Amino acid sequence: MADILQILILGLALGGVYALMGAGLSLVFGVMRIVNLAHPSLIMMGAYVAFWGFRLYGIDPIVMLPVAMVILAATGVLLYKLVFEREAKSAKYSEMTVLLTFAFAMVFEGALATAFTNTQRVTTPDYAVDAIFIGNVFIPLGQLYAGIVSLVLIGALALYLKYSRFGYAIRATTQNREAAELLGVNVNFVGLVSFAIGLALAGAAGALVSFVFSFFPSKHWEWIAILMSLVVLGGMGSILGTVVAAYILSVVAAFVGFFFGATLSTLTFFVALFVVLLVRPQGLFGEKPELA
Amino acid sequence: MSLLTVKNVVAGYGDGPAILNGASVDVQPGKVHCIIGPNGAGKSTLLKAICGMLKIRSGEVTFKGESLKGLRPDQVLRKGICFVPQERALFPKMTVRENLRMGGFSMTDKRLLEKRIDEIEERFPILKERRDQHAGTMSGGQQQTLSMARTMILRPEIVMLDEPSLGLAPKIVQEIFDIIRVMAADGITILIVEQNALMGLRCADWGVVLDLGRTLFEGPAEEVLADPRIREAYLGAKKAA
Amino acid sequence: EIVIGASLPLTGAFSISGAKHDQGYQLCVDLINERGGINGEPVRLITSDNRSDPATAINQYERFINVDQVDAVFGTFSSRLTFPVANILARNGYVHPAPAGGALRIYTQGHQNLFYFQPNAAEYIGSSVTDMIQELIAEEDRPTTAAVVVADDFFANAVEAGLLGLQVIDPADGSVVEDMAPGYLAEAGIEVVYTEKWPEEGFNDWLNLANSVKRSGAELIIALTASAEEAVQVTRALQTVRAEPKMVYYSQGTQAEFLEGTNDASEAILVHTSWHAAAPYEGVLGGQPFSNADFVELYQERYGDFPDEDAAIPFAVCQGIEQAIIGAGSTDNAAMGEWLYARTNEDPVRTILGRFAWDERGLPVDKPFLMAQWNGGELQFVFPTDEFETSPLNHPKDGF
Amino acid sequence: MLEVKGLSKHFGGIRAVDNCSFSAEKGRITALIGPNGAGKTTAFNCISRTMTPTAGEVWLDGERIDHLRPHRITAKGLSRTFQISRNLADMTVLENVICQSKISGWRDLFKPAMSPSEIDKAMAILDFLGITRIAHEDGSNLSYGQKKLMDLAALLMSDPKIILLDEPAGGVNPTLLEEIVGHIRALNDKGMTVLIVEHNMELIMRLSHRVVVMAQGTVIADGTPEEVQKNPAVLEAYLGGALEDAA
Amino acid sequence: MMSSYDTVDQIVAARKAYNETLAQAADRTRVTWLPVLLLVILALFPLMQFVGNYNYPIHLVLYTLMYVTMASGWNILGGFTGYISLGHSVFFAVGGYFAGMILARYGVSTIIMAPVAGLVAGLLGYMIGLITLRVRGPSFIISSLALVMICRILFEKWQFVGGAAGLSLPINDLPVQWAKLPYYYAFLVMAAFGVWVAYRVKHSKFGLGLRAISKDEIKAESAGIDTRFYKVLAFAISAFMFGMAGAVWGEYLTYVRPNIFVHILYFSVWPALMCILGGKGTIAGPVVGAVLIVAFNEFFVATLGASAINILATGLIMALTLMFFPLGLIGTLARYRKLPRALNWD
Ligand SMILES: Nc1ncnc2c1ncn2[C@@H]1O[C@H](COP(=O)(O)OP(=O)(O)OP(=O)(O)O)[C@@H](O)[C@H]1O
Ligand SMILES: Nc1ncnc2c1ncn2[C@@H]1O[C@H](COP(=O)(O)OP(=O)(O)OP(=O)(O)O)[C@@H](O)[C@H]1O
Ligand SMILES: CC(C)C[C@H](N)C(=O)O
Ligand SMILES: [Mg+2]
Ligand SMILES: [Mg+2]
Repeated sequence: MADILQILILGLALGGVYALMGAGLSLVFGVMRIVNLAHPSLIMMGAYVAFWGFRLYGIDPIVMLPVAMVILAATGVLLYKLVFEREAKSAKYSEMTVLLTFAFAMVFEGALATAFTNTQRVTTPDYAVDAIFIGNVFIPLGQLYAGIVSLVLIGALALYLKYSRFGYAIRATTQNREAAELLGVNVNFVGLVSFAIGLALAGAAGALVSFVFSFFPSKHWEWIAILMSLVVLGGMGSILGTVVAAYILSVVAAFVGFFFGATLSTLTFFVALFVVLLVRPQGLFGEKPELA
Repeated sequence: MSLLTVKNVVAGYGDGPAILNGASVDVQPGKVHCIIGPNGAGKSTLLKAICGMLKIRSGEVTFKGESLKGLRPDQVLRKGICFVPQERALFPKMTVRENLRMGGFSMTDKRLLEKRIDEIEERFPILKERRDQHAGTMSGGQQQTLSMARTMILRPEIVMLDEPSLGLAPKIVQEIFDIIRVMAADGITILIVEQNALMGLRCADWGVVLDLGRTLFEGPAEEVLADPRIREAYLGAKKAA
Repeated sequence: EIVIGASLPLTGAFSISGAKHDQGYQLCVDLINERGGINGEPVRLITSDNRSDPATAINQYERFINVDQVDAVFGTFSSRLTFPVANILARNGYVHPAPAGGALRIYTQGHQNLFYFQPNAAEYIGSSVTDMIQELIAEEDRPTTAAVVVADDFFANAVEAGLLGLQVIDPADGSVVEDMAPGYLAEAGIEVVYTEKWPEEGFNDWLNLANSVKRSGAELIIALTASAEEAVQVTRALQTVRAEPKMVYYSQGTQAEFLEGTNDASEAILVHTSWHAAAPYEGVLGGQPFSNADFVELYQERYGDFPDEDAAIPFAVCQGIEQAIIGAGSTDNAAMGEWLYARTNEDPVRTILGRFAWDERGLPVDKPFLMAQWNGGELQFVFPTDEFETSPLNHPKDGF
Repeated sequence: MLEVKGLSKHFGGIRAVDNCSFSAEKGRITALIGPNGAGKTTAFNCISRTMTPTAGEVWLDGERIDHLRPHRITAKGLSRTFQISRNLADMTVLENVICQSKISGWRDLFKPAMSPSEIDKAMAILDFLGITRIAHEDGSNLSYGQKKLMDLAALLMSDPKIILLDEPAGGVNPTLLEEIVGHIRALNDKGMTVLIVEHNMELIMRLSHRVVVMAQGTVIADGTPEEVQKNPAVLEAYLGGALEDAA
Repeated sequence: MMSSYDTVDQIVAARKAYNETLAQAADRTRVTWLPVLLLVILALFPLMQFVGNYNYPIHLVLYTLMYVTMASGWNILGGFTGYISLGHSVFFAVGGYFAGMILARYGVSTIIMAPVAGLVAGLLGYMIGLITLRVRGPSFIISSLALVMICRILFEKWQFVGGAAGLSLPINDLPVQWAKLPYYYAFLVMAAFGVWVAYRVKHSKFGLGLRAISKDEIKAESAGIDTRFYKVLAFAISAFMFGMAGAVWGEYLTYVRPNIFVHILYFSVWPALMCILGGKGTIAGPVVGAVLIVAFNEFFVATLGASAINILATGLIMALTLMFFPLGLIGTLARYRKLPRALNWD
């Protein structure tokens, strides 16, 4: 019983991190129909911000989190202005952006690796290797903090989208870009801001990841497929779906790992994706497609 | 004095060929204007060019003496020109009330917005009845009512409607044109594009025939309606026997 | 001018070791040039980065051979990359000095040009661990149970095969390359209570793994990783779950980066190594004696850091090739290969890793691995005790 | 002859089509009318199986077809157009049309598509509809009405026995509409069964032999145009005061 | 009333003239001499071995030809049908493993087994397609990424084929100078076959159906096209090409291993990128793309080494091309009617 509880806790702990990693991706897809394959490499960038803050000045990664968010948001603004703003007008937009962001994933990877080498890094605040023990069940502190921060950020984002004026604009743009434009929403600005928010979330996720996982620039490939699975599973563009999928799958993966071995546990995400494609192609929270 | 002047506008999609080749329209305040023309003449294109969705390559669009060229749709809207496109421009997963609220997105005064919404709901009871229903699940006619009602929230000076009667049942078509008259009576200037040309022109004060990307005829609606050339070329009347 | 090519994993999963291999090769080549080159000819080293990717490594050796027309090559790092590279070097008849490619299967393919510059094949490493336990630890203090966790990597799997007594099979024809049964742990009377293998890429759930290791209650934790990076991950996870083993042995983790990533948690962790700064080996360079101590000194002078085995092994490779060229009198690779094969324990290749002579497979004869232990932030040499001076073994380990 | 029995299609709580039965007789023009949201398009979708019906049966010439995939139904001789014209961008009108030609068996699949015989047939149809001029124009660069005609041409390419037209007149210029009406009638004269959805009452009254009226997913009236016109339920639900106008 | 026309006939005439300016038939002259000439030149190229060491150029041409095979295959699914797969390395690996194991166990050359390996890959593609082709757009792309992950892990787990350590294959016993030639000619034949298949498919009814599917699946289905079968068949054909290429590549490399063969960048993304760079849906596009990408890569390797900067540069080139040549080189040039006739192979 303690075992089961323990695995559940470990699964949930990882789930929190994946949830935040996936949330930004989902937001950007939802609003802009960009499948941002560069998202994991941007998370990596956030992780490096936190890493160097810690390494050079001893700043705690959680304290560095806002800095990472700002830097990444700025990157987002730049990227949007230079690339996606003009891309948005192209006819093959959706599939074009997949390939384009793939290219940028390579650019960021190359840039990070050139700047920081491909040496594996991890920030080492004390809590990252600490845990709270309750009887013989433990809660890893690093992941607990990461999970809490992630929930706070996702919650704030959800509230913002639901109630703020700008949130309205974002939701409206998601549902009908042209109509929003005609009602006085500067859709380009909405795109810009949501892209920046999405990337800020990547920055935040990066700061948290920096002490939960070890990382090096080319590691983002390992994250891409996992995060993408979450987004499809949750239903493309549904942030809630992504978060729920992140938690469910992390827990399932933890159990699979425990009962069937580590190798199969990494398979969980992808096999789940295929099962979902078979039984519910639109994902947990997605819209049913027109043709059955 | 005309409220909105479109003069020799040339415009097209992307870097494709010019679709409009010198279209001109004079919009008089408080009147209903109806643009007719064959399919592919560029009627929708003209409205899109006015509201800033398309780049105007040459020619002039002036609103109260100010040029609208180069403005974004949201900026044109703020000037007081509202456009309801051919495909109903609703937010399908927002409720009716949220849709109305989006209509006033560019308003800063929240209380005024709520007041206007209440007024609109008074005038169109169906919207009050369905206020919490998702717009996407309403019937075509209801959706059209909603999108037109929504434009009235801003009290714009000009409303441009692209084929408001398209695909609507005869009973609803009647209602839609009634609403247009109501809006006009409220002092809103109206510019509609209609294929249901008979009804459109009957409802209008001023008629415009757009073809080949240009304005071919322009005049009081009754005159346009009565012109035998127009009747045959555009209104489907058999060759005068 | 003698041109030598080396493709190394400067980036990617093996970047730490790869970068140090680069330093080792470079330092050696520079020292040779300072000493007047080989047979009076200056040496030029071309290195390229294969991103830890085997296909890229193959392609880069193709380029060395056909485009750069190098006179000789140095091997690359890790079994994973060495295995495919061995084929192409064999086809082109180049002497293949391997700095890191311990898996037995590399040496059982019948290549005639292969020379391993580490003590022994990976399958046999486990014996150093159990020998040490039996020689240094009193009967009642010895660990009786073990948990073995392994990266799914060519090298790590090989070490695992030795420890657990598995069959090494060539999947090509299904033949048994070597049957390691019953395995060093079984021979030493240590019961394996938990095993787990994680995939080479995409594995993140270290805590779950560490938790299972802890739950198994094993007294000896063996973590076989292919890189120092993974060793850091395992250690941090074990620390988080507060595992309480008596003894911990890793297949990787001699590097300063390991210490940096783990800090106090490194205490009393055992790692096998091919090289140690304290080993009083005498080698040759540029025709003159060149001792291990010289290497440590010159390395520090050049790079500022203290060297580790990942810099020392390639240095030895370079020494070996130098001696082969001198011995053969030219860069005729066939002659160099013959000369190297002719080495015996009495007339060996002399390097900072000690003496090398090879059997017909290309594996060194009579060279046991060294065991080292992290104590107080320092990697101490603890076993074997018969050859050189050692530090005392810190046992039992006081948990994490 | 097409027969729909007890057809239902529900979207969550919305009963778009609810236990609806009607039929289209061979060689005649049957009109399906009704207020917006009555479920006409949904019924079409269920018949041509681009949507899976919740319940009910569809029979074509004594054969049940509601379990078949759409292309099989097309192969059985039932073709349809879409209310919102679906055209294939980046393909010429000719390709759009030929794309719809029948394919029989494996070997046919790898035969050249634009064979002279196919092109001749397609051009003949385009000629019949008077749009040969745009044969090489990109399918997406057409005006609304031309798209409707192209749809009709593509429809004919598959030699259908019965065609389902969803608002062929919507958004079409009145002059062009006259042409379309002429074409539909000509087809019917050649023995083709037609089921048509339209809001243009004047056209319906002129064209159809029989009118089925739907409201809220069910059939509320069924009869000749004259009968239906007088039906008070239809007047109430659908026509309002519009009839005098059309007359 | 203002007006420029007096009678209806004038209006009708004017409209007719206006419409005629819009419609113009596309330029449909294709070129066959260039591909044939290329084929001849490439067939004779290895004779250069008599005058010097051209091993590396031969390697490069061989490498390019392999990519032509794959990119042409990818084109059938990604270019004609509009399903962007970033997971075709799976079929490359399946072909490689299948033929590799047969070579290792029974000594049958992969060159002979290549078509069989292709069929195995194609069959697997057919079955996978039945699942993944149920979704389209971004979901499909992501499912293809997941496919790569699953396949890699399964191969790593499968000890019979060597697990993570992989499978080493025997070296042929030709002299170094000629050792590459069997593979060179094998890839030459496969590349020519790939281009020919793409051409045939494009002009068949099947190809027209695929193009319809890529534009609007519902429309295609109700036009009487068995979309599910067409899509899956396209998937299988493209998988076939990858399987064949993988088979021979395994023997050429003498090493088959999950991480080499299921490599997402080299064998999934590159073929896709080549196709898109050259021009999706065109016949010459994949060929042009393959030549360009291999050349770029070689240039970077030669100037920058295979370092991180190389990745950066590749990414940048890819991004710039996508931004400025969204239809690929062939597609964009054709769009602006600047395509040299020699490159119109359609
Ligand atoms: N998005 C677009 N891209 C390129 N060309 C377009 C686009 N939309 C319309 N066109 C072209 O512009 C021309 C005019 O189209 P427009 O929609 O303005 O016609 P319209 O007068 O509104 O016709 P209808 O009555 O059928 O709606 C047509 O020839 C059409 O092919
Ligand atoms: N995909 C869908 N999801 C949910 N509801 C739907 C969907 N499609 C149609 N509906 C609903 O089903 C009902 C019937 O719609 P349908 O399009 O069949 O009407 P119609 O008779 O064709 O109307 P119109 O004359 O306006 O075209 C409407 O209430 C509509 O909102
Ligand atoms: C550093 C080493 C011990 C590596 C090992 N020789 C290998 O084959 O991968
Ligand atoms: Mg229009
Ligand atoms: Mg309908």
